[in-house]
Amino acid sequence: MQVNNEFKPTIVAFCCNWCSYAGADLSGTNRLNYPANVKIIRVPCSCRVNPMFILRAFQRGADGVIICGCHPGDCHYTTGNYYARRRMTLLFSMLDYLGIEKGRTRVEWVSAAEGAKFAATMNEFVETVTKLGENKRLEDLRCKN
Amino acid sequence: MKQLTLSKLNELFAAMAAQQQLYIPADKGGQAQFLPYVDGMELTKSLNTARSAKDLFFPQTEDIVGFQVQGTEITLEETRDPGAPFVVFGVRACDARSFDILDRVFLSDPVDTFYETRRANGTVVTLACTRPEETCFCGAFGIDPANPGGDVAAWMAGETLYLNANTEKGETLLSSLPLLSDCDDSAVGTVQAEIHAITEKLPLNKLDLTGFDGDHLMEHFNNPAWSKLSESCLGCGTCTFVCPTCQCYDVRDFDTGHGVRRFRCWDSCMYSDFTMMAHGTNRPTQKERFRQRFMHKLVYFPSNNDGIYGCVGCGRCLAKCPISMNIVKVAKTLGEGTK
Amino acid sequence: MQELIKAKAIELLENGTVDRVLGWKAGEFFYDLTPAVFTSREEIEKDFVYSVFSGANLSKYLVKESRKDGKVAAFLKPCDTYSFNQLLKEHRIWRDHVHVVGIACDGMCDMEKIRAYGAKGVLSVERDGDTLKLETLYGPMTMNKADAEAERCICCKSRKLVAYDEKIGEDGDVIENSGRFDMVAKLEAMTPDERYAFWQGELSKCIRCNACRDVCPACTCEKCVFDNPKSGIAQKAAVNSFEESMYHIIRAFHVASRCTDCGECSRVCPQNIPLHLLNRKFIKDINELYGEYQSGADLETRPPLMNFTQEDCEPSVVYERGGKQA
Amino acid sequence: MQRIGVFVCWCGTNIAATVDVKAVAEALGKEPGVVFATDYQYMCSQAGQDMIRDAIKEHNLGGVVICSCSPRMHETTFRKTAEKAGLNPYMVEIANIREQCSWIHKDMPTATEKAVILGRAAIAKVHLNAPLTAGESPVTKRALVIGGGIAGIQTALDIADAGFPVDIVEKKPTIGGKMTQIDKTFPTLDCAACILTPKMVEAAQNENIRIFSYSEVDSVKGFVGNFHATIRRKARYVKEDVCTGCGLCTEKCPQKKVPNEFNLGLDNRRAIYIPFAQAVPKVATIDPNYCTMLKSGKCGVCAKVCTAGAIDYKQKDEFIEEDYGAIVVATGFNPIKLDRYDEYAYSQSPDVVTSLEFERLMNAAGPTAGTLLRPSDGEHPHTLVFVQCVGSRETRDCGKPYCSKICCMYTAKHAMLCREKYPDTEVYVFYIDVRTPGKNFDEFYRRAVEEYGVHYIKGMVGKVVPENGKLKVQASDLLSNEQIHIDADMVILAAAIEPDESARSIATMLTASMDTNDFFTEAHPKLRPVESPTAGIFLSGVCQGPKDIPETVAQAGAAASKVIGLLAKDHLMCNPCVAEANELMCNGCSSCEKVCPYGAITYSDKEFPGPNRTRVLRRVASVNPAVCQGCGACTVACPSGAMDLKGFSTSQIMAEVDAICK
Repeated sequence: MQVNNEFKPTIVAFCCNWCSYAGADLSGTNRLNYPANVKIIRVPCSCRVNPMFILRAFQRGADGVIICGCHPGDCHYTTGNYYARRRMTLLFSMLDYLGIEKGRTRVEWVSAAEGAKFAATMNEFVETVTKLGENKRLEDLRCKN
Repeated sequence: MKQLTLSKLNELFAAMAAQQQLYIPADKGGQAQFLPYVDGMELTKSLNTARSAKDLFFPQTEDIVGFQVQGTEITLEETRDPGAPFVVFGVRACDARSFDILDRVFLSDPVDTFYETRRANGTVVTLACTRPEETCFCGAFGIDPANPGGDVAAWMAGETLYLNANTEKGETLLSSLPLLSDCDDSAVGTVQAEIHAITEKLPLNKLDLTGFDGDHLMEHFNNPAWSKLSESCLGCGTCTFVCPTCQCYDVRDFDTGHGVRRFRCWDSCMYSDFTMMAHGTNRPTQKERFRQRFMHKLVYFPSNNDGIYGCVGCGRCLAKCPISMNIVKVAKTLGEGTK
Repeated sequence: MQELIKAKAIELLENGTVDRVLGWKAGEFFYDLTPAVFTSREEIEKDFVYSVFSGANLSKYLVKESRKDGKVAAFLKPCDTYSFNQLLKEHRIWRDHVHVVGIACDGMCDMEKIRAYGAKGVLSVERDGDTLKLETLYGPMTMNKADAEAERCICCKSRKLVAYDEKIGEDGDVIENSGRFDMVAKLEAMTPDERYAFWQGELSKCIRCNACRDVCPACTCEKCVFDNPKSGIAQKAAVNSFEESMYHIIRAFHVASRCTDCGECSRVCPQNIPLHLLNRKFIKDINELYGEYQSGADLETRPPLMNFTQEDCEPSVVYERGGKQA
Repeated sequence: MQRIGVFVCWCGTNIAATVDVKAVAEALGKEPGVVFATDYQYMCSQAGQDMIRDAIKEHNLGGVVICSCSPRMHETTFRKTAEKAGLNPYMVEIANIREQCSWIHKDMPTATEKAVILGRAAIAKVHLNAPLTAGESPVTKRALVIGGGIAGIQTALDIADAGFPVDIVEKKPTIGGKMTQIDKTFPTLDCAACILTPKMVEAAQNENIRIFSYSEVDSVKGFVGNFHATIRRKARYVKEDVCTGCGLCTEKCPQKKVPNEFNLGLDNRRAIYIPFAQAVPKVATIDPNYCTMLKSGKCGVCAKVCTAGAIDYKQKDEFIEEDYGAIVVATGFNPIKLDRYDEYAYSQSPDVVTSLEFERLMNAAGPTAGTLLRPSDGEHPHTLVFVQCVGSRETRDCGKPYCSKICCMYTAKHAMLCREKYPDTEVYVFYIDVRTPGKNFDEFYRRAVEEYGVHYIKGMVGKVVPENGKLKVQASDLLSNEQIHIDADMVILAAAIEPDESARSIATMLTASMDTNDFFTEAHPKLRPVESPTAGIFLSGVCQGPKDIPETVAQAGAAASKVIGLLAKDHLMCNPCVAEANELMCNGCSSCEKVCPYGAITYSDKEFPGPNRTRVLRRVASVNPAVCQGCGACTVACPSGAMDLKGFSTSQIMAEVDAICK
């Protein structure tokens, strides 16, 4: 597969307020770099992430969507990320089943203390999605310029 | 009258397609549908397409206009597809009639220019039905499947295709196709007789429509049978969307992020949010919605359109309704009431 | 069988057990039966039909029917009883207003399959054991019932009645190895490109008539997100391939772990899209990842998407399992 | 459409150095609905806040977007600013252009472009914000303290002193915790028992304090101000209110071979026992694992000798239900198990002991009555080797990555006490570093070295081998870079400390978060160190992180003052960002209820207007806004979208998605 060096994917990261958003803040505090194409949306908990949001992001031009939450067992709301884990597992499996590239969606557990992991995860994810290229299979041409 | 041996059908298609866009009914995904012709594409063996030929003149969705938004600046954008001449081959008599009905709606004042453009661009080549299905009842509306109309009418008899131009547009098309040869219409007459022999046997073809007119409007409207007829209706849009004559649409805006695409898309009077207004809907239950659809086809439309019914008897809704409720059952039940 | 059922319906009406009977009503042909409510012996004797074309799942009608005064008798086939249970679990049916008569079923026929078999202008059919004798406009023909059976019946998951007040005929058992996931597995084994091509081909046929949703016993929302302009995803038409995918993914997700696999969605699809393959994918994944689960089998077990264990697999399992890579 | 004001903060150079703030303000000023956009050096300063306030009034703003640092930092600040200007505080959105932009990007055009997009997302969201009003919930004026060590006791005493009832739940038969086992405390060397036991008695006698000893918290439901706990009082087979604590039973019990946990198994106790003389409550407890009567029904000696008739072999666990406004976790710690540190021969030789065991061997109330004797043969030891950081600061899996904080000081104490009491001993301490940050700590350590002649050797002990009654210690001296061999009589291991094993299940019960080491996390590491992120849960003592006694007591007092502050209120403002069910769309399917972790959703049958002027009865969900914590699990479980989350509504999040992706 050819890697287009010019291609800068649009990445939407849903981060739970309590762990991952704080982890993202920490990676900022520690000046740990990750690509600017990652934009974070703060949600109270990973379980707030509706599959609709993910599809919506792809429709509007996202090339990758990542959901970050507290580590299983550490959810601020005790159980939220357990539900998110099942929902996202099934959703991702369905997307794969429809032939949509697996690499475009991801779930990662990032605690408030894992600034380094947040940055590393984003770097890795951006790399994966860059390799996959532009999202074509879930695009909505109306939303392109 | 022109003729062509059927073995050369694909040559004919290729010749047509060379001049303009050609659509033929072909099989895809397990069903027949009108598809843009590509080399080697086979004409379907099915009697009719799953969706009607209406799609080619009144597509399910089409952009009307666009707005570009930049900051607080809004600019208007023309999104209209100028269109190009095209031929649709293999339209059945029922669908051909449906264009008359759609014309009455879209070409009367105010004229729907999107539809008008497509009608002007399109040449309709019809095809007589050699093997009607049990669900066919076009005869009830005075349609003759052996005499399918259109710009050009076509018949298949044995190994030969016969074509006859009915309009100037049809004449132009046929005369531009040198591989057709002239012939007389005796073979067509035989085929027509064969078709009529079958239509005689069609169980629904003699559907009695007496009393379905403006004079009995309130009688039908207030018929208590509507409750029973509509009780198991799911409120889906299957009948509407496979119907060649349903012409209701909704105008919607799609926010693209950079602006707005204003488009129209088919709507169904069976939907609970059909013609929703500020106060809600004036057809609060499925009974009213169901009644609307059939009253429109069988009573309102003919009473406003010289007795032409809003149904062509193609039988698609009979085959496709998830609960097998359909216009024939409705007409029969209501008809009993007026007798 | 039909006679027993009709007799039962009349009996229940006349002895005052119920006020109404939900069943299938005869149509113009032998196959176009319409779900209907019967209130008198005359109606039942004249129009009630139970045949291999009584495929429509009546359980969803009970959402509305059970809310009316009095009691309604419903004739439910084994797979319908799963839907019925699931609706009870979700508090959609008022149980004490319903008298369920479970009826045995040995597989329903699908008119589309008979037509696809080559029968044109079919006027009548007669069942003789395992064969069907057809009378058509173009002469008589015979076919095996098996060839006319609906897709969902060929790989029937269960012939067991899981909910009933009384039953007619002997129901069967849950069918292990029904083969209902074979096609899903076949798709899983394809490359992503092949799968994408398959689904684009199928989903592009969608005309967004909503029949799959409107017939689905798991879709009983007061207002569907796709009809609600405030949801942000409401559309009246599948404008492009994104909208088609969106609609079907979200719909399948909404019924995931609630869908009983009754197959109505595929039965009613006017475009013959194999929608059950979406639902079955979720069911297969749930079975494989979270343990066997059949929704509607009972009233107690928590649906897997409303449940979890601390040891659940991570979503990354998707990257590791199934399917060839491109 | 709202009238929106955008305020871009420079944060000094923190933002302005990598983001062109003027360009951001200019670009966002052109967004639909934005009527005012500006930038300023420090938006959070008084002058910055005044600027926001004035702009809200002057431009009649309906929504405010602040592009600044993380909302976790100043969201509350800016909400208050808006409120002061008469705007609903929830009409404020923050675009995080510092932590998530200027600090991670180096290139100005890139960072500026991203800042504009983040600003747009916030603008898109604020367009859909609705004014939210916090509801109120009443406060139950009673506190629960889980754990009865010095942390729990001090917290309880302070809360009780303020006039609020408080319950202590202690899983052991007596309160007092680890401090009861300690001999002397550093750096003052005063006797632990002498300062602790009066507090224990004070707690027992305080009218506002109830002590549930030998009890555990079974379940906790509810939320801040309104917790409902079930406390399991384990059967001790002795009627607590009848037993006089005379101790006769503990002398007569024929089952003598029970390892005495109070002395860490260094001696034995009876099957019926009082942990130690100053136990509170001073009541006997039967150990069901050893009591012959309970196991085989034959014996009954204790019942015969008890003149008060306090023995009840048929006692069952008792459950107490109580409401609380606040809960303090004071679950304390334990030294780690040393079974994975076999190089120190802990399991091979009784003369290798942990520091806590050493405390017991030095303690007048201990197994040796305060005389230091080798556990193996009861001989007086001459050479003692102390090993520090056993399991602490350990990068391997078997230990703990953190510093246990107290070991340096107590080892100095042990070494010093040893040398003081037994000048004939040689005392070696192996250390990685000696950490003595604390008042009088370094002086104390220096005294040990300089005045008491303790040999401090920088280096780790590699191996301890029991041989011919001696412990051969092989170590290295990192300063002189030499291998050292010492024949020791005793080796004392400064084992790392870890949170009590009950902490995790308690955290789950309380929905309080923990770090990877099972220490409870605080709401803010610097600014809210005694509160858990879960409202109404407070942290006291080592359960939050290693600390010594004065720090524990200080934190206990701090936690108590937070509890008092909470209980002093009659009502609490609830989080207004809670779920809400749209009754018109709800179909009553119970999906949301099944995933709600707080039981905040209930159902009722309600009549609604139906078509054609009919009335229809429908089952619909409703959310108790005081119980809902706003996680949003229900919003996804709900297929119809009837359930939405205020402040993070579906339309708001989608608007953000749109703004980011376009």
